Amino acid sequence: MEWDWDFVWQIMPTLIQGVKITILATLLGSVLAAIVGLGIALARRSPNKALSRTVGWSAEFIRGTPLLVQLYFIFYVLPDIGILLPPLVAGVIGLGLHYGTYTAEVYRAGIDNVPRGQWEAAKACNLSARQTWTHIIIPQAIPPMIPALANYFIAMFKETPLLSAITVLELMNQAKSVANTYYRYIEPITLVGAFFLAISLCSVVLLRWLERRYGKIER
Amino acid sequence: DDSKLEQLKAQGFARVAIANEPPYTAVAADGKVSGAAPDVAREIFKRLGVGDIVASISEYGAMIPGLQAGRFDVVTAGLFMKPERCAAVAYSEPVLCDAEAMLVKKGNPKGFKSYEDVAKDTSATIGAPGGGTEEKLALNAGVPRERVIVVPDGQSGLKMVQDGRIDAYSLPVLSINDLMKKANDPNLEVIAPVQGAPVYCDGAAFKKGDEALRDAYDVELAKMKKSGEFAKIIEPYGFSAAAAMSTTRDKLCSAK
Amino acid sequence: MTQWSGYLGLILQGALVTIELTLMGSVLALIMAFLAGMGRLSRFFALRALATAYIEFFRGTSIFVQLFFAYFVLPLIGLELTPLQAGVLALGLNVGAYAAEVVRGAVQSIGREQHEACIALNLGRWQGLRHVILPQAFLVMLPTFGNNAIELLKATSVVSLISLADLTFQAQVVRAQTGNTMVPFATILVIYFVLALLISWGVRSLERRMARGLDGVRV
Amino acid sequence: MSAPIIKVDAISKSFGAFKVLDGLSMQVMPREKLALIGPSGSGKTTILRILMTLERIDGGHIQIEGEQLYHMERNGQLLPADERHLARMRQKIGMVFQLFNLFPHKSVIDNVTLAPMLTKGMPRAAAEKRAMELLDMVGMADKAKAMPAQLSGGQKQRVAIARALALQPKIMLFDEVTSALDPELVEEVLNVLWRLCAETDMTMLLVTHEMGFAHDFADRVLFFDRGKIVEEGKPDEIFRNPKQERTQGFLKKIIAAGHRV
Amino acid sequence: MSAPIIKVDAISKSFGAFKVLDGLSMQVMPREKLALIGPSGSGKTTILRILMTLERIDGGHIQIEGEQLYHMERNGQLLPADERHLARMRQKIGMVFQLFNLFPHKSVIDNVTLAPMLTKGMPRAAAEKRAMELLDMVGMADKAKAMPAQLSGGQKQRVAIARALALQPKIMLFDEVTSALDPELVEEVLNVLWRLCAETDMTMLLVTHEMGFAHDFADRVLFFDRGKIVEEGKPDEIFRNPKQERTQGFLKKIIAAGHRV
Ligand SMILES: Nc1ncnc2c1ncn2[C@@H]1O[C@H](COP(=O)(O)OP(=O)(O)OP(=O)(O)O)[C@@H](O)[C@H]1O
Ligand SMILES: Nc1ncnc2c1ncn2[C@@H]1O[C@H](COP(=O)(O)OP(=O)(O)OP(=O)(O)O)[C@@H](O)[C@H]1O
Ligand SMILES: [Mg+2]
Ligand SMILES: [Mg+2]
Repeated sequence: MEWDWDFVWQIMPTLIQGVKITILATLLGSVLAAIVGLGIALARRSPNKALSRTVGWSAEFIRGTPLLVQLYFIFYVLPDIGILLPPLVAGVIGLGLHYGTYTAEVYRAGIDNVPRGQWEAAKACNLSARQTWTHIIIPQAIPPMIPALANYFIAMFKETPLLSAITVLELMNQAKSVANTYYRYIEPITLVGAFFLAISLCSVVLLRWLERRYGKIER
Repeated sequence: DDSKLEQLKAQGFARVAIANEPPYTAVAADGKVSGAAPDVAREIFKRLGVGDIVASISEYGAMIPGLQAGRFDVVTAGLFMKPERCAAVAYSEPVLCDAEAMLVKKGNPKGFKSYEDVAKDTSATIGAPGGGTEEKLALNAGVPRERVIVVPDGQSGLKMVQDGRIDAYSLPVLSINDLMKKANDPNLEVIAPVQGAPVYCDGAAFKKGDEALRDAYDVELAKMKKSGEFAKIIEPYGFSAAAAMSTTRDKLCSAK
Repeated sequence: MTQWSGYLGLILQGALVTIELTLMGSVLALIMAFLAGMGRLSRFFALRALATAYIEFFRGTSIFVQLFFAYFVLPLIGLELTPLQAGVLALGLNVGAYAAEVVRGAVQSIGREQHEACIALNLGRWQGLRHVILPQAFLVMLPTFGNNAIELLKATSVVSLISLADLTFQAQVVRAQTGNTMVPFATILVIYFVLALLISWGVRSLERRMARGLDGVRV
Repeated sequence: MSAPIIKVDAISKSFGAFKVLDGLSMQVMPREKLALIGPSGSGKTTILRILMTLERIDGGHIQIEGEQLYHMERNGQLLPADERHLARMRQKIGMVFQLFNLFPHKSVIDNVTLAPMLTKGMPRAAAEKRAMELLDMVGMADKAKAMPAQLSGGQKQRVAIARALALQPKIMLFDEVTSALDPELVEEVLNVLWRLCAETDMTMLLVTHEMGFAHDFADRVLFFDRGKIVEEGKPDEIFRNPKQERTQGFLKKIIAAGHRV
Repeated sequence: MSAPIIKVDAISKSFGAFKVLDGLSMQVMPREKLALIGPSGSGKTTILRILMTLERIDGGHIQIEGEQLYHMERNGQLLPADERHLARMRQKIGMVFQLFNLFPHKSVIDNVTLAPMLTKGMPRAAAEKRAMELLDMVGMADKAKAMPAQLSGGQKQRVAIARALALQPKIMLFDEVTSALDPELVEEVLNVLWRLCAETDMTMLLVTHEMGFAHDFADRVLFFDRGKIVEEGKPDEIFRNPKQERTQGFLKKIIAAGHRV
């Protein structure tokens, strides 16, 4: 099969439609994952054993099972108990929950990486628990997390093709649909690959910059 | 040039792509593949001297590329003959014929009779398999792309109608009937056949260049049609042998 | 009445395919990880460039694109693979690219002082690597390798998209044949989770075995 | 004679199965300068951390200025102290750590003003004025705007001392405040301690391996070994004329290692 | 008079824009014990690391036993040394690091036998026999099977010395081998150095802040400042009667910080 540039230009507008949905799903998923992760991280630190265990195991479960199957579940099984979500919403929730279990680990590590000496110095300065969190721990914990969080959001971006399984017309789904219409696979799939590669290479640059800017805290 | 057939004979089996769509295909609890399409193929290959078929379930969209990429020797999956497809693959004579149907909520609340009706109702959505006949029929009838939802499989389509995510789900009549039978849901209704949609027939699809094999296949198929064995295989699944025998590949492939 | 026991057998067959894919994919990933990870640390520019290109390409393009490429496009250029081979190839190369960075990071995390001790003892480059650096680095890699293996396990679910009869695919088949969504998907979620637990348990016990003596218990 | 400002009564403390302090008692008078010496692992740091309420005790009692530290009286009963009680008691005590523990994301002056502003509600202007006085005293006024990462170890430690002083504690605890420093930098910090000793009337407890400094600085020396006070007395007695064999052995080794006494 | 075993000729070394060594020259005689002292950052560690070929030099020449270290002669031309030449030259030199740098995943005896077995192809039995002798010499024979993590700092450093000795170098470099140790543990290691000094005829270069030890141990003392040798001489001359102002200032500070000279 020969590469056909005319065909490329012909399908470009359709693929760009898909790109828009892909980016939208990633952005919304990232916001949700950031919030869900914080919730999980805080719940796991809770002195309430029942809460921290339940959340802990649920997070382990979500992290140990494929996103694809979770998406099927959210989209096709939840309606049985009366929860009917539009495809994009279901997809965003799936992405947010799944990646929330990863960002939770980032939050945990970020907080744990603040040296014990900082907690103790705060105590020796007689700061209250809240003051210690807001003035000492959080400001030191957040910056090193930023590159790690960004990393997961980029990974999420690359998993958006899974949403095609629940009828979201993102990039991969558009490409397959184009391919099915014209019986040509090379161009659409290669374009999708090139698009992902381009975004990833840009994000490598972005990540390096984030790492330089926030990765290390000088002591 | 019989080299392809000789090669299949030598390896003892043919690789067949099928769809995950009863009654064209059925997978029994023990994993054994049956259904109208594979049963016909199995019988014909046996007569050609190829002992068995190895069936692999595939998405509709992946069948023709898979055939072109040499992943399968033949596709027998209810892949209906249409001019564009005839250009992409080498079809046998017709095997399974079916009209199009739609699955809707009980009482057909939006009053669909044809794909054009779906196009006219600007709030209506219709589900269909990606790359399948129904998707193209809907698009050709003027339903805009964003209202044609690509649904991965029949169960998902059924579920989406039940849940009100789409207003109609379109598949061949027998496939819809099979879905209905399994769902056993009194709140659903089947519209069949869809007005204005032609009756389609599938054939075994071979790779371009394997016409010799296709011709040998056709010879055996014609013999079986004549002897009545053909009807014996497909009619239990609900398909009509007469429909298949009343038309030809050439007719279907040249239809507009 | 539905013959659940029969369909369960079908799902277990899928589990076998999933396990097979995970194992073979992990082996390929491990080999690629060491080749590319050490390649990135090489003195030779060509090796470094090659390794970097491999890593960035496979981390950059989505696993879906790689899978579709291996399955549909490679045969067009004359490289024909069975679905299983295509799946193992795509999964192994993809996860291997991530794990290569783990190898590089772990080797670099072994302090410069260990390299210097090797030089001071006149060990050759390869001797130092083989006897001093890699044994220590491997312990650092292990936990992340465990995570990579779980990622690979989860990623096997997408091979259902190229008609490989893995767990997810068999669940789809059972769903189509029985008309029931909940049962097959719930079953495979549990199976995936159990497999993930097995992997992390295995890696943890391996880690414990290897770390023996490295913790500072004075005798 | 006045009442002791610190009264430690038969306290014990274990980490897991390991008993670090076992029925330790001691008293410290107001304005006293106390040096705690002893081999590694003998519990010196632990007793300071307990006084700073960084660890809990397993048994015994501690009183600061006649008030219970880890307990509070309610209706004549002694209950374990709650966080509010501890916070109030902590106002009397300040601590300087071996590794400084400055807040790396705050400038030198912000390190010093943070606690007075947050815990005492001091207005920024007043807090900064006071902070500059303290930084001046430790010789760090010109680095007020610097970030901790830009300072040498000795400079960091001097800022840490200023930070602890900003809360005007009555008791100051110093845990090996020079042992993480390069030999040349030790002097800077010891000089600040000398000034503090001369200019304020704080009670000071100092853990150190600098025997010469301990000798000149302290009113009284406690020699710790395995969680017990083995010997105590005036510096001259302990250093020139130790009575216990354990003390003698320890001092001999330290001297052999090249430290001046 | 015999020829010098080490001859350093006008070498220079920069890190980025920062010139650490600038035209440094020095000579060391066989069997000489040399102490390198000087303030932090003056380049003492750097010169040892250069001799161990852990850093490259930017200019100048070094000869070990009359042979070029960083260069090799080919057809009368001096070319930069390749890895093979460096490996051969390294056989003459051993180094002990401030932080021991033991291999944490190998037992004590494996740490000592690894290099002889790999670089000299010594059979295991012979290597172990020799290792046990060395471990015995440093008083660590009973810990041969222990892992490094189970040892105290002083014990680790003694193993590190045995490990370096196992290759039988002619020149041994010691970089602040006691400064990471607790004061009580310093003595163990210094004792081993004393024995080495008395029992072998190795040439030894020693960077240290233990002035008392340097005084007693060294045949000659070099005082470094900013990458230059500011003053050199017999220990008595340098410590009792330094001529240079910089040396005087340095020694005064060290003494004030509590170190015995
Ligand atoms: N958090 C802890 N968990 C377990 N053991 C501890 C902990 N903190 C201290 N220890 C142990 O308690 C003992 C006393 O420790 P402490 O730090 O008080 O000694 P020290 O006298 O300050 O010694 P050094 O001079 O080395 O600082 C040591 O054996 C130490 O290992
Ligand atoms: N790898 C490096 N990169 C940049 N600068 C370096 C490097 N190694 C050493 N330096 C600088 O070179 C100078 C000399 O360092 P060197 O370690 O030789 O000093 P030193 O005399 O051993 O000091 P110390 O007593 O603190 O160990 C220092 O200013 C140091 O910061
Ligand atoms: Mg301590
Ligand atoms: Mg040094």
